[in-house]
Amino acid sequence: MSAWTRILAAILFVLLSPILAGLLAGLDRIISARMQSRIGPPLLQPIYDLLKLFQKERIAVNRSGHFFLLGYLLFTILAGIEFFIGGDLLIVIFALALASVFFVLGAFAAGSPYSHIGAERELIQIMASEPMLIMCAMGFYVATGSFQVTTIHAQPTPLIATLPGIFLGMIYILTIKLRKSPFDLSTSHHAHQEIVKGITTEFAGPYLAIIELAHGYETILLLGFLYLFFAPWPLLALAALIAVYFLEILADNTHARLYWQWVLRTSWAFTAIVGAGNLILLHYLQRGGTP
Amino acid sequence: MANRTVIPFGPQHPVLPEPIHLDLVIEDEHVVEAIPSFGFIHRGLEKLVEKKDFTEFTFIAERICGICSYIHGMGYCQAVETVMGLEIPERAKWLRTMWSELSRIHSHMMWLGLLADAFGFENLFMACWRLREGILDVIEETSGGRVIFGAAKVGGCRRDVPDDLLARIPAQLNAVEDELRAITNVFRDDFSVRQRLCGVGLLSRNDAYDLGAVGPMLRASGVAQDSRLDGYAAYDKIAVEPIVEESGDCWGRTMVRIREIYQSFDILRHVLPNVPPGPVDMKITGAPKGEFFARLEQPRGEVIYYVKGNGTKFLDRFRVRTPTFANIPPLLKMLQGCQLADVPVIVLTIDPCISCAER
Amino acid sequence: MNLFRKSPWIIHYDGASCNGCDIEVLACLTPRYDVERLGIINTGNPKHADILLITGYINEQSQPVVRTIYEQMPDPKVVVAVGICASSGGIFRDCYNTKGGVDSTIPVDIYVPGCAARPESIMDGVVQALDLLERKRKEKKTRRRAIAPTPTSEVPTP
Amino acid sequence: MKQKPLTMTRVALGSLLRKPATVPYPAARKPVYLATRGHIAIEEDKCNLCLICDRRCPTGAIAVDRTGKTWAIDRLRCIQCNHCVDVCPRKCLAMENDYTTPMQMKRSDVVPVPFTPPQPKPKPAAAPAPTSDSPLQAKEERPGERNHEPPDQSSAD
Repeated sequence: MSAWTRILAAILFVLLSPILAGLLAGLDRIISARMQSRIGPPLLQPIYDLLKLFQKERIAVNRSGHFFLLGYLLFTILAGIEFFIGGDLLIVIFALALASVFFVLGAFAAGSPYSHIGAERELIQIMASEPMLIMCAMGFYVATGSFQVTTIHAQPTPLIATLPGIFLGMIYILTIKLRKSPFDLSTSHHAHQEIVKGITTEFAGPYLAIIELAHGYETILLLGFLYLFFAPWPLLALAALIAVYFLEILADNTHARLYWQWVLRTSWAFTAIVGAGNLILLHYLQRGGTP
Repeated sequence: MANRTVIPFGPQHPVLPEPIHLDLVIEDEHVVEAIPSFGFIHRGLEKLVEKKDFTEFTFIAERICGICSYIHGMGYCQAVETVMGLEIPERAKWLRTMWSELSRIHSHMMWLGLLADAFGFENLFMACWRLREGILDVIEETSGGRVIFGAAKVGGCRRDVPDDLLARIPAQLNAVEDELRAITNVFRDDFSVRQRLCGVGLLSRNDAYDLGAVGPMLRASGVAQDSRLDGYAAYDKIAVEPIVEESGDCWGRTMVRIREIYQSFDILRHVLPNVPPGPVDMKITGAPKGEFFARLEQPRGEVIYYVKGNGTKFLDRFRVRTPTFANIPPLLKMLQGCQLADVPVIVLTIDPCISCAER
Repeated sequence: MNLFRKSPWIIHYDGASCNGCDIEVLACLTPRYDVERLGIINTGNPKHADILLITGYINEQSQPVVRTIYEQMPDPKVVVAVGICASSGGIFRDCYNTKGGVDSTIPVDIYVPGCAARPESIMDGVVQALDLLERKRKEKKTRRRAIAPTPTSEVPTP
Repeated sequence: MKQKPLTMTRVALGSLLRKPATVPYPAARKPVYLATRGHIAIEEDKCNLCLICDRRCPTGAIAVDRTGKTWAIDRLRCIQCNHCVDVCPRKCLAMENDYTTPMQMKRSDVVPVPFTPPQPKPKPAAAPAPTSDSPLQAKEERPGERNHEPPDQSSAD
């Protein structure tokens, strides 16, 4: 891929992600509603919500909290740009982790007990999901010999053939990242929660919109990660992404929220079994069957 | 995060629509202590007996609580009738039984939905409330209101239900019941639901008895107590078996309520074809003089009405002891040591009806 | 575009009501009525909400709570009193512990009659509230421009 | 009893394939039943201003003015209990099935009653002397009552 197409991809990511993520969330809400025997909102509802939030009054609990939120948005976008420009996968993952940390700091700055508990739970969710993300990068490295997204993208055969376990692990943590049941611990889009709105409790109006926006970028970026598994065959990739997203919605609608201990335990166990197992097996096979 | 944090829970809270305030002292997401404060909904309606005459007070009694509305109205009427020595017509007794069972089904189904909402299972919440609308349709068609029935009256019932309608209801109930099976199976079997309910909020048989728990709370801890066995209204002609579970946890209480829904369906199937013909109300002359305690079984447990008349149109005293009021001491006991995530689930398993408790 | 018409988020507070209207408010969210069609979400968090639905009248204890919730909501906001207790005190207005309807504490924009208010009524009330939201936003904007030529965006807090 | 995962899947997928249970309210509406209690209506031709409904209303929602010849109901006080319909001696009140629409201002629905009292015989309803809540008093307190000033709202900026 030429440098210009890569820059174009990054620009498109920055410009189109909010719309794409909005449409995706709208579709998500319609399908969820249908699973609950309801008609559900219009397709563009998340975009209306976002624009409305920007029109609301700004109520500031704490200025530093908003500074951190801007950091959350900025680093999520930077991670996305690094990814779509074909840069280093490790930098993408670290920028994403930094963004999440900014979000947590923003919630801690607010000083309300709900947002504190929400922030603590968000940290636990980061702990649960981060090993799998790093293992995903390692898997790509073992399979292709490079951390560069361009190299991984240019593979002739789809990586899903060599990295099925990593792919499964990524689906698992995608549920955490999308804040779906059973992992909607720190905050939840629809379902009600014992800690009110958790990590987003204290952010009103435009600041809530920033969170939604950053969440949209993050969603698209994570779907980009999944896309890499099917890179040579775009149509198959699209079908796989749709199937994965549908499964996420189904999981959201068929599970109760679970405890944070359970989330941490199972995601590490799952990561260790499918992720590390896949890596070890792949390593073993590449060495020609000799350990 | 080992230092103690105080989390305010309520009076405005998304998972508990009713205003109760709990200060939860938590340590590592474990609740050390729960300190309740009440009074957000206290109206003082018992005092209104001095301003409204005893027949009109029925409207207020029905509005003690909008969920168990009918049983409140009926219990008040029953207490006044006993004081006045009235024997109400047979048809009225059977209709009262029908409405109180309908309101039990609607209350329990609503509760199942709220419980699902408490543990973040939105689809289950929607499913329960969708089916509940079928019951509300029956209620509306027979009584005229969706939640406030307005059908209780001292001396009988305020409205008659035509026989062809009574004949039509069982089919509607069966349709709801068929769909409900799939939903209650989820509560019984589902992995994530069981994770959230089993072993949570344990209340031993002795604790339940000593702290004065009533209704499904008591029955889920293994005590077979059901005021319907006293045989008020037409319950003396119906065999009611108290539903008992031994586990004493949130799951046990859920199972008690689910089995009670099906039991109510069975009772209704027995009641509806057997409603005898005749008048539904009688003329009341005079005024109540004397006092009486009426005990009834609400969806939430045993409720007690105390009425004292002085021979005038205005009662001297009226008191209600509601099941939620009785269930709050066990609730505080259960909350100690639970996880923060369990608080809404445990609070909901007593089926709190704060407007009942605070009148 | 009138965005407030498209995406009103509600918060529900149960004043001292009999629960009849509360469960009808909740019934609005459920499949039979499904207000999410109109973009309505029950947020449960005053800071995210545009419309405050109050059922039941106000007593001494709940008055500060209602006031706090109202003040925590960012502008523009609309208050809908659901049911006759919230509108006028209803059947309990003679009780010793009532302070009257919701308008005794905070300004009410829409009154929804009914005991208990039917879900259709509540939806009508919310739909009426939507137009008010947009009007209030415009009023707010012009007022702000009249006070200060340079729009100040943030409320300073210590 | 065994725990099973994903027991809700069948219900969720089933609902996805079925038609939604929603009645899209402003476009379509659920049918009302014969018994549904909606709002009180009056056939003013039949009314003889006997005041019984005024006195028996549990919330004092009905105000009957004999001198001004009007029958008024405050919809924001009416609890649809049907009591006035039950007690009305001339059966001129009725419970209609549709509910009252929400309103932005408090108001009473006032209905003029074209009733001319027959001269020779005294009206039966006027016989019991009202004690504390005479119609006149009730009418006077209506406009100003409970009409609290909204508290001064200090806007956030």
